[in-house]
Amino acid sequence: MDFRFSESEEEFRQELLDFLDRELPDGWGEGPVPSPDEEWAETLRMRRKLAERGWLTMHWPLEYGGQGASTILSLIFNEEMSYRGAPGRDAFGARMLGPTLMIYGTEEQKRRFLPSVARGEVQWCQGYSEPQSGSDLASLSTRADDDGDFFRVNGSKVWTSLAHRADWMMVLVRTDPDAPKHRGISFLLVDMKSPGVEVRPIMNMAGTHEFNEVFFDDVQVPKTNLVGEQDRGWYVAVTLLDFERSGIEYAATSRRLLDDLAAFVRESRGGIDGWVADALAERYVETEVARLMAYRVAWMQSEGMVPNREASMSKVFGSETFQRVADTGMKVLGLHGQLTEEDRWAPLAGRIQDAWRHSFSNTIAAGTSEIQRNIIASRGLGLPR
Amino acid sequence: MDFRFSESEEEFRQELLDFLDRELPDGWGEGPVPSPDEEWAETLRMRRKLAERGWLTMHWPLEYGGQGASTILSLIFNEEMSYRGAPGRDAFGARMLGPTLMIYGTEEQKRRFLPSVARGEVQWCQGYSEPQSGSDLASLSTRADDDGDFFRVNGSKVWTSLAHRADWMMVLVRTDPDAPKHRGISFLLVDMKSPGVEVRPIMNMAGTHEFNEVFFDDVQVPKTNLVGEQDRGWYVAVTLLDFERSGIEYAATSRRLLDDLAAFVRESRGGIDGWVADALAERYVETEVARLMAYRVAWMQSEGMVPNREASMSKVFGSETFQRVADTGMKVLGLHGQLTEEDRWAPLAGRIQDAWRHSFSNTIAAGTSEIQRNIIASRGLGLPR
Amino acid sequence: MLKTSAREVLAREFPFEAVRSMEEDARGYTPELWRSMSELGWLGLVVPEEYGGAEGSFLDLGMLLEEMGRALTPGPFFSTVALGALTVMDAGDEAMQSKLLSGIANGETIMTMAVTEGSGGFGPEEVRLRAERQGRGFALSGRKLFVPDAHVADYVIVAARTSEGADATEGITLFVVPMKEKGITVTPHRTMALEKQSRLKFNEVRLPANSALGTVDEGWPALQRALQRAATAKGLEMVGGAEAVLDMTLEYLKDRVQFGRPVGTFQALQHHCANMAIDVEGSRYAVYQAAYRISEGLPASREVSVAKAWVSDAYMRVCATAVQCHGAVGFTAEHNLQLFTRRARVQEQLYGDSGFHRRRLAAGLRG
Amino acid sequence: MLKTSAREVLAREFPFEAVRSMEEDARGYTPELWRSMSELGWLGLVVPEEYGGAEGSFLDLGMLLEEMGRALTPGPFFSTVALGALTVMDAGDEAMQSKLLSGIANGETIMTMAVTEGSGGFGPEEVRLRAERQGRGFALSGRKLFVPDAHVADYVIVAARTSEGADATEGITLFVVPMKEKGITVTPHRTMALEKQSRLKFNEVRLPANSALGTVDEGWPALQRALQRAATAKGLEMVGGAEAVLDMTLEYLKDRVQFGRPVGTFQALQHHCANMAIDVEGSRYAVYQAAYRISEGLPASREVSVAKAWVSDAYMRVCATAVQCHGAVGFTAEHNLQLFTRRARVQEQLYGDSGFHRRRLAAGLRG
Repeated sequence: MDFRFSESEEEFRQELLDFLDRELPDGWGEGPVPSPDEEWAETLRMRRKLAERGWLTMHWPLEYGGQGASTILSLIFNEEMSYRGAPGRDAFGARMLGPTLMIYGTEEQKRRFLPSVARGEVQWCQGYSEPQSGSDLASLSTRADDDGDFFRVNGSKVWTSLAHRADWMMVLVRTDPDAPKHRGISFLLVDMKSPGVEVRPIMNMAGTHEFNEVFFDDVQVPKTNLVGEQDRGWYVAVTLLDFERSGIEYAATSRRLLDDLAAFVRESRGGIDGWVADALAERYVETEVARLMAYRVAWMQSEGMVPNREASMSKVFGSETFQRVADTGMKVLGLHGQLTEEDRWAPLAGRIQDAWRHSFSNTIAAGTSEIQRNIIASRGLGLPR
Repeated sequence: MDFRFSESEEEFRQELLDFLDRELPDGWGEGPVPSPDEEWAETLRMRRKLAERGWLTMHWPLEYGGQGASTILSLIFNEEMSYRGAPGRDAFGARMLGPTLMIYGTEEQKRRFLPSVARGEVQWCQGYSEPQSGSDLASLSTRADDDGDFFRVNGSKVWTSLAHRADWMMVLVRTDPDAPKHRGISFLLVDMKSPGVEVRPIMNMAGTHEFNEVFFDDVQVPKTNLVGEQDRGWYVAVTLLDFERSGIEYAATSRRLLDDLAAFVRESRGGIDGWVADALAERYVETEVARLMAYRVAWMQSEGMVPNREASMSKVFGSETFQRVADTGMKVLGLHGQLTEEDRWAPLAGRIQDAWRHSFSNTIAAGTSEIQRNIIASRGLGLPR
Repeated sequence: MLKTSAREVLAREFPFEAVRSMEEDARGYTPELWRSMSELGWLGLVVPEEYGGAEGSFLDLGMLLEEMGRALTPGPFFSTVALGALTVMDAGDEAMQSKLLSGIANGETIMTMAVTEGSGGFGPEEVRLRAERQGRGFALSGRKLFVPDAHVADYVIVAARTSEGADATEGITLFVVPMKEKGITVTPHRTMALEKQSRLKFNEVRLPANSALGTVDEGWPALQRALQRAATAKGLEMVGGAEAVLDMTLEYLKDRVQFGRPVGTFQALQHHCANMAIDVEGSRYAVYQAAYRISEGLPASREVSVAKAWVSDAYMRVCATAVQCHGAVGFTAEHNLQLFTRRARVQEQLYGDSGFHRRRLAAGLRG
Repeated sequence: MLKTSAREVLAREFPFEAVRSMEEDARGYTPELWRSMSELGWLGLVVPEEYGGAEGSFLDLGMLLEEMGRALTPGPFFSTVALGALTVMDAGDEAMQSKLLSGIANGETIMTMAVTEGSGGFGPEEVRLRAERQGRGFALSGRKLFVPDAHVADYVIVAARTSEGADATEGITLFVVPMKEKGITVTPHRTMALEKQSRLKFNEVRLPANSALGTVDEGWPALQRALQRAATAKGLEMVGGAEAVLDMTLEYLKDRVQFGRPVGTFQALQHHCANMAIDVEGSRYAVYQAAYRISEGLPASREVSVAKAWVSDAYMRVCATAVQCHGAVGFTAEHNLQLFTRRARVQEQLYGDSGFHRRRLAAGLRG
């Protein structure tokens, strides 16, 4: 494994940093955490700028409107975007739907759906979890019944990020209720404007609207929107779970939070001493280790290896590191740490408490730490099931 | 729950402390950890003294040569003996065999075996674990075949503390190989001088001989040495596991180690500061919590309640606390911590590294932390199996 | 018995819906709630009989606080009783007691206490707000932060510096300040847990000589005792909260089915629960021990620091583990768990976090 | 490739039985072992070609050290090569190099380095042993502790204080001292891990002027680089050890049956192993990064501290978890696991433990 970036990689990083300095609103990431509406407006604006440079889908092959960028370039892109808290990336369209369609989509599907993603014009979301199917995803019960040229979809999805902003959704549905649970699932693309789709917000502990429930009441979906074979959708979904999960976002956001905290302590208390110094240094070591674990995953991919336990280890360690940094932040700030951005005396404009409140989801979303540790042990270390 | 001892309880504590001051060899517990032979000689000497005062079996009813002492007095006895590292107590005869015979023994067995225990004249040991049966104790395979007035025992036991010093052994054997695993086990008393009994030492990481393997080759055991009903020995053994497990030994030895460490740092470095102060204070809080958890168990017993999850919680927390204290000790002493008692510059005569090396067994012996947590969750908190 | 009946009453009269609506309420409680507490005898629980109270012990109050911690009961009960009444009873002369205690017991008087300033700490060095002698009285100038329920209080006990001594414990005086006094500005903080705390600014606030609670310049021992009671009382609330969180987690794990079996059968989650139970159990007895010693009038500084050092971190661990056991529902706004988690983070800091109390204990190890 | 062949050679020629017997041996290695290492080219691996070496990189040496950590290879390889040869190559002039390096490469010369004194630390303030100028040479008086393999060394590099500067980094000089010099007393320490370390006492030990390694009074930069290499090289051994411990644990859990199934099927033990794997993986890349930077001649102080801070604690966690996974056999003398566990505890401290390196990093955060 290399521990130095090539010259062209460093050049790209610098180009990206210059771009962010130029394009991000003044003081972005330094004031209060933006409201969801502000964040969304910036997301749309920045996404267009990223698309103009081809960066939104830089990791796609040239033929689909990408730049064929290496996983290392992609890692740098994600690292710097995450560190700056820069809006605009497209997790669902560019990083999930795109690669999936490239493998499983028909020519017609690729022509129809990929260009709008590359141009940053469409928001996708992902309908996997259901109220009764969380870690045990394959037990999902939203069903799609055959109705001639259409499927008729009934059921509901939950924890659907961005469903309230989305134009389209990738949905896992049950098309054969009698088959073993992994074998009767199909992968559909659903227009969120279809009659019968209803989105209800779920508020989280941080008081923001990030997740949704989505209800399907006799929603008609054309069969041309089926990706891959009918009843084989589980395998489409699993392929997709393995794309591009280096975990660098956890390392980069952890490091940013830590740098902000260290700067605040240094400026407001005249120095970093005693237990605070020890705690911050301990977190610093962890963020470095998290970064290296993410680099390792990307490096394996760039060498054509398939990360397996490495991706899960990076996810577990990175997400838990973010929690530890946020926890240390709350301890370091003491009673002032509880003040929200609405309070003018809030240190760092309340960003630490906001991060702490959001941090709980890190070890649950995208596979709980328990599920990840199961994967590391059984798939990764070969322990018997 | 009371948080103060009665006057008579405090008087007993003082009497015990005076006794220990008088009877323990000068500087006991302050120099190097005694060799096993030294320790054993002191054990025999102190055991006679304890027996003279009736303390060895103070928790036994008067009719069996005890003092009918409350569990609280017994707790105090164990706490102070542990804190001083005083030899002489009798875990196997006084605390395991005695109560078991009182419930399951015949009149003849009680008359035959209890008085010598109360007088401190006999050493018992316990043959439970086998090479293939550790946490899964009930899968044991040492068998006892019917042979007229005798059982004929074949097989082996492992991790048998004190087998090389013992006169007698409580052994779990399989008497019905065809029954379900918990239902074919019997509880036998075996004379260690019987032909066919062989004891082989197991050396541990600390370089001392504490455990043994014990082999049985056609050992004849009279049927009068069967405790309880044949094939019902599992239930005899289980009853026994629940006696007197407050966990106070873990709390008291942890506290002693911590006090020694704090005194050493104070004297050799002129004060306790910085990270060392924080670490020692953290350990201090834990030893206090461990002590309270053990008191809680004893208090429940003294009120006629049956501790269940409380005993397991005290065991887990106490044993892990001891490990944390020993670990902190090694960190605090730095490179000097590695010096053994044979090195004249060893801090605290090498006692910290000795404790650290022994500490690993705390979370394994007498039910691993994993087994204890299973018990807490299922038997204690009612989570489904 | 008080504990059981309190649990029933709280579940009935102050359900979680009320807790939620009070988070958004500027006042943070309803007059009906306060009246109920007065009628139940809770406000006078520890007040001497001569002032209309039940003369209960600190342990009696503790059992009630534990239940309130379990129910997250909103309102200025803690401030009025645990900070106000007990401090007046401990340090106030008869005149002061007769002025304040009856009103507390009958629900007319709301009190609080203001200690911490810039650093958010609770040591004697934290008291810098100046009280200058003016004639026979005093004038207070300075600010106090994070004062609970000050926005609705009638009186606030203010720790002020009346002289500079050789060390920070000397020269502290406690004053009982009517909140209607001129020169006091109350600015509510905006906090994560949405409990009500305020920033108080004192601008030459004039007080008569008899406003002092106890002897001028010698207020530290009384303040120290007040902070020990406060830390322990807060610890009791936290024990109740921690147990509630464990209970709701166990319920969830028994019901929730994944992979064809209750998720509570998975060993990883069982061990999470075992760890939570150990934290709850340890917290309970560490805090009970401190409460017992305070209740009996025994020296308690070591036991209080052990208790608050432990419960502060243990309760946070319990909440974090509970969220992990719940999965995604655990951090939704609609689930009650987040009400506890947000509060645990603030309670961790109140009257000293684990580091603060460990540093106190380390000073003892040094001795 | 070096890594694979080294693993095979070590497993064949230096099995664990040899490790065990060398623990009890006063010398700690056999001449045959040393000859083998010389013949394999390991002793000269990093030595320049002109002195009979292979001129390998620090990373090449690292791969070998990792395998030695995995095999617990006894003997003064680390001392001679990682402490001795590399420091002479870094700081010595041509005369010094030609005097020492050929002997190291061909197995005739054993070296070591003596830094730490009373506190067992590795900062510049630790260097207090005095070297007084005497004529054109020096006289050394003082003591050094925990000097690895000093009992068999031909030369020891001693960090001494030749003058007092404004700060502790000034006035340090490195000397190459022949161990046969009069006035040196070697007292072997008795240690838990049974690796060979000694206490050295210097009583007016006379050295000619050309004994200094580099410039007099300006030895700190070279010593600092030497300590960075030492911490990283030790970290590489630890990575090898940690992986060996994980591997033996996985094997055990796959084979051992309890409750009718391999214990490796229990989720609690699976998660223990996942945590061990995370610690091993994190350690590997943290240490590799430091080794890479040293190998490339890049500034590495931050990366070395990250690496040693992490691997020190991670390796101890791995060993402790491994013992727990093994149950009782894990702490028997006959099981190889305890060989690793005892060494891990000492390696944790060598060239700075996690706290030492965190304090270095914190100084950077302050900047």
